[in-house]
Amino acid sequence: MSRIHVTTTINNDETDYLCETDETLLDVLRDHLDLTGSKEGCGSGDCGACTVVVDGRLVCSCLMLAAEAEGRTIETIEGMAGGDALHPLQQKFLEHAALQCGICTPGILVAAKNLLERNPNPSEEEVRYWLAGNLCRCTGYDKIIRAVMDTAANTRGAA
Amino acid sequence: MPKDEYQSRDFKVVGTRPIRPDGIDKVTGKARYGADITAPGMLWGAILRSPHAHARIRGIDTSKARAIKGVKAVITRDDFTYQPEDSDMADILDNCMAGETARYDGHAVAAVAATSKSIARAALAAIEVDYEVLPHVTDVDEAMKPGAPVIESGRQQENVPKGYSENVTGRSQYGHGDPEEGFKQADLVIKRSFKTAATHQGYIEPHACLATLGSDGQGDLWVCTQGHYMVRNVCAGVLGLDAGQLRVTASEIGGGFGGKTHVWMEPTALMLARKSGKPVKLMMSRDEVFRATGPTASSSVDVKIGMTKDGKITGAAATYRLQAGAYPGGIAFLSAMCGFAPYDLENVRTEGFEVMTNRPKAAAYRAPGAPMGAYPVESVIDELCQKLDLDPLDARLKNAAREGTKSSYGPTYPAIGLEATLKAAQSHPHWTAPLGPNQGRGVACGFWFNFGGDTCVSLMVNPDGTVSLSEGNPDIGGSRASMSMMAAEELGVPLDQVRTIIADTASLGQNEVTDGSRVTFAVGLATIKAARHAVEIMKERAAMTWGIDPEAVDWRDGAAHPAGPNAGKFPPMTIKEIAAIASNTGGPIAGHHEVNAEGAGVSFATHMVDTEVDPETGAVKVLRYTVFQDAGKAVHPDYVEGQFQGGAAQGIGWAINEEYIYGDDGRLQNAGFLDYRIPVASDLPMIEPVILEIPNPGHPYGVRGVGETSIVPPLAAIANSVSRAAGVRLTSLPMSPPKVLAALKAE
Amino acid sequence: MVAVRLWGSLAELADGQQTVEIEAANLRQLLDGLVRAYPALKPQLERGVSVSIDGKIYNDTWATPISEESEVVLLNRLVGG
Amino acid sequence: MRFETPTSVDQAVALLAADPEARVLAGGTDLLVRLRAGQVAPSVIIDIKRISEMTVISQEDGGWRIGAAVPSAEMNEHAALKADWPGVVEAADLIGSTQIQGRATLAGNLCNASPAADSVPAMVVAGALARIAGPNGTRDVAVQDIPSGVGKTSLGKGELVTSIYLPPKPAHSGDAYLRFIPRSEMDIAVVGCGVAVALDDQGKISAARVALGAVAPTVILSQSCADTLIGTTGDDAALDALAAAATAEAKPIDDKRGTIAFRKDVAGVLAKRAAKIAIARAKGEA
Repeated sequence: MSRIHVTTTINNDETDYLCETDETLLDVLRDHLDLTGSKEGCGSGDCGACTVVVDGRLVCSCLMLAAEAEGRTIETIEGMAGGDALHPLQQKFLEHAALQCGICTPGILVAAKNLLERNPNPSEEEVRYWLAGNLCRCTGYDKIIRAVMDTAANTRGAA
Repeated sequence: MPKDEYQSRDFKVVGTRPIRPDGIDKVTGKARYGADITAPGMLWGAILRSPHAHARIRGIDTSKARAIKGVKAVITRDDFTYQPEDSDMADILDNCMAGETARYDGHAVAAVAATSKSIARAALAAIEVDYEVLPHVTDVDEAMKPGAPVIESGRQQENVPKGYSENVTGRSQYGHGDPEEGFKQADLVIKRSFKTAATHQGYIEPHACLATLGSDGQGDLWVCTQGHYMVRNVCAGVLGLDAGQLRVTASEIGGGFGGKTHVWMEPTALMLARKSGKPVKLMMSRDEVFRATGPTASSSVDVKIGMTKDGKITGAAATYRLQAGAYPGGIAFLSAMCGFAPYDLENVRTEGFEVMTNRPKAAAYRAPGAPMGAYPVESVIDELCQKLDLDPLDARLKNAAREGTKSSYGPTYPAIGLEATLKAAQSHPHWTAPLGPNQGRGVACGFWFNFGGDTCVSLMVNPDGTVSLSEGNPDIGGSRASMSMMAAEELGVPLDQVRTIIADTASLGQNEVTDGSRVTFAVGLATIKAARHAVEIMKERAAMTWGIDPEAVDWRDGAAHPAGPNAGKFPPMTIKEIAAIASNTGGPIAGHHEVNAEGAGVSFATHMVDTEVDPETGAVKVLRYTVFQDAGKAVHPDYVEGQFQGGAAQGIGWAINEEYIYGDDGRLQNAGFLDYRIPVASDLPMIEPVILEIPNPGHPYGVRGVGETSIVPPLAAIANSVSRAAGVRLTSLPMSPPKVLAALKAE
Repeated sequence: MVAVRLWGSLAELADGQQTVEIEAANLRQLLDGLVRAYPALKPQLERGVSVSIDGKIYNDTWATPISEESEVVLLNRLVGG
Repeated sequence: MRFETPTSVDQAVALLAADPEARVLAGGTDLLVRLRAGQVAPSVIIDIKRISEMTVISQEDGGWRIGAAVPSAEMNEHAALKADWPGVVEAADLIGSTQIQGRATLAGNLCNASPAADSVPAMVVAGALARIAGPNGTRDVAVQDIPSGVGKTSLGKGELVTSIYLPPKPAHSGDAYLRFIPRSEMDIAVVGCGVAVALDDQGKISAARVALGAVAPTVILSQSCADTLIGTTGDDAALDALAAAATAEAKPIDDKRGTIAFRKDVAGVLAKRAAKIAIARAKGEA
């Protein structure tokens, strides 16, 4: 079986890979590119642990074929911090203890960052609905929502 | 007073809210979970599972699978040539790989290892299994009846009376006094039957491991588990290996809640690795997690409670029937012990039946047995309060267990915190906040034991005076932070001078799994004692340097001090200074402690919740939620709050939407997060945690376990809230919209 | 002698006695004494029990001291999540 | 399994016509789940997202043409489209999570032919047309005629939906779609209901369309429901009649997501609630 050659940009780096047709973007990120920060919680788009950004939009990477990524721009959790400087959301998640086991955390951070880029002043309800596709079983979401709201307030205050 | 008894003190580190040490790795995606590592030459494993609820396996033809290029091993039960003598081990083996019969939809029947995931999938599809489908039973009440399909004969314990199916494997009874006499003294007696559905722990990380195993019996296993020592011991016991030859390393763990206190597939990974001679990575899909790893039991319960007009419970009785899945075991005895545990009762009897069915082997789930123990009891108490026009908090306070109460399961309580949670609930603004139309407020109490168990901790003082702490319990919700805090507290050093790691099974002695809310209590206790051990050594080193008696040295603020004027005048020696000359004073400095930490303190909680019921659709919305729980001492309050909130959220799911749904064919119909509906962010309100601290007399800092109690009250608290909002008593969980609407229309 | 309280289905196997008296100064002596006096309890004791001694629960530690005044209650072996 | 990325409709049609086992990939939110579950094993996957005309929303004859590869999120961000057909946009916005919204398409939702597809009742009451390209050229078909059964469509060999056309919004009209799910998000509709109405100069309902989802193998466009509204002001009596008609029209099954009795009841409740919103919108009140 001949594999498909894909050229793409991941976290600002030009990247290319070979993939089978039936491999998902998540398979390639995790198994071929060692970007294991995106997690597989369900494989059916129901948990959000594999959330990445493709051309500016949130996507479950388990529901996108790797072959579809040709020419696209992809952002994963690994690209969120700038060197040793955490993104404000990452910092707030630590300060608010917004994670327990941490398996859902990468997907939630990627999704929350995308929200704040679109809506710097979300209501609690908007945050909750935006993140409804990111399951967390440990926290009851309370501290996660607070961390996102606090990041938004801080960012507005700094602007 | 022995040093491990509680002593009141002013804390410097304990009780603060520092950032967790594993935090940066977890917010940047670097943390390595079960599925996140690879090995050179690694193969991909996959498991074939029975599509039938109950079937005899007449034969398995693997020849076509073996012929596929890239397939390096195909195994069935025949490859497991070692037959464990211990019946628990034999059951685990049979559950990992079916023997004569497949006992439930999802039961493993064969496995492969191949050079890619897609080849492994193709190989599974090429395996031909000849099944003879057998009659099945998935409902607990049906399974108990004589004549029900029997899952396995000969497993009934001596304590089961005649007249039940052999599926009933065990029975236990608790209580004291005479409930029938008690009912006679009551002004009102209510008897009701309840049902709860099986619910899954729902951890977001599916099971995953990476195994190697040589023909010499030496192996390594990387696995997400709540207890890597347990995994080692079970894998060795199931495969006939020497435990010492198998090293197990715990990955970061993506949730467990009890579901990762068991072995579901690791022996299969090891067997594939041995047969193929290569490392094998084996991961479950979400579908496999639901079908083949234990949900908790479903239950069927009868409760009868009598109460006087002024709210005194005079008699109480309950019968719990819990289905344990396809193997003996079960947790009905825990329901029977926990149901009435919050109350001081003269007449109480409970009975629990353990029942086998054609469902996956039931697993522990956060305070196993206690939620379905409390739900029927707390529901009937609420109904009694409604009918007798009593305040439900007052009535509970009137009957509340306190120090000196003989508990419903036998022992007399030491200092406990139930009253404190009830009083905190009464004085909280939530209790008196106004309610709108179609809204109701429910309260309920809950109890859990908390455990200790085998624990080892090693604490090394490094040459620069920093501290490395090794413990053996996977960190599921911030325990490395708590251990570092307790070590820093005890040593008197800044928190950033301590780093805690989870050691593998070859690096530290046996540790009980991360369960029973034991870690902060037991590992914390061992950490404190290991630190005290290191302090003793450092005092000796300082004494040697000063030329005085070690008894004349005090330890405070991270330094040795002469104990008093008679000890001599020496400037304090800090941990750094002592560490720097350790080679000159006798060698490296390390403290350690190994203990079976028994005597954990029980804990109680009271939950309060407001819901609104849509009278036209039966939909339930949770509006406000407050948790009042005794933590003994909150070492890291953020993570104590997190346990309160997380337990409440899981309880909300259990109460409203989560359930295992089986078809008439005995197959699981909702093996995915789409139709197994755990709460999403937009389903929940903020969950307010109120931490109470009634010190556990058996821990130096007063710590009690906090992880499990929080899932005990929600089922009843929400049922009570919904029943009050809807004006009709709901007696079956989950209270999904069709059930609520049907109840409303029946009214 | 130590008074040991049994749970219901165990009592049935101990000639119907809710409470039995055993000569014991620690947990091991208690468990051994129970089996000697009431052989029918053996299967359950082998499957495992927890023992509450003065309100604290013990699973294993043989040397745990027990006095004649101690409140001793046998419980099913506890498990957690 | 091959992967093809045609850049024109003709290429896509040729690929599709050449291979009976070919599958069209738009957002992939259904196809990838089926692939993984082993329910489908196509010989070739045809990704239509590189066909530029399929990726745009454009105005056409006073209405809107929505390319088959346009994700729901883009519709939701399109203020003019949303102003004309808020019910359709809201229905599309209900499909799955934010992540799914970034991929899922109207055409995909339609061609997946699930009885519970959220956008379909909304499109049906809007009078939407599906444009179909095939070996014999192009044709326009009413949306309700595309699903022919559970998981089945009326599309012929080599045919695919290239766009959805929403007609010009009539004067004084409004549409709405509501669904019932057990959670607040992330569920498949247990019942769905779309309502579109137009008012005459006196404020009476002059035209109405009511469609029910998830209560039959395919969407139900109910004339009897519409008749309860036409000629009324949408008063309580009319709405109660609508609810009763919707309950009567629903022909659901018992399954893991709901019972027959529940679905029939809730069909009535949703019809009433959706009609209220549609009428308010027609009056310019919402």
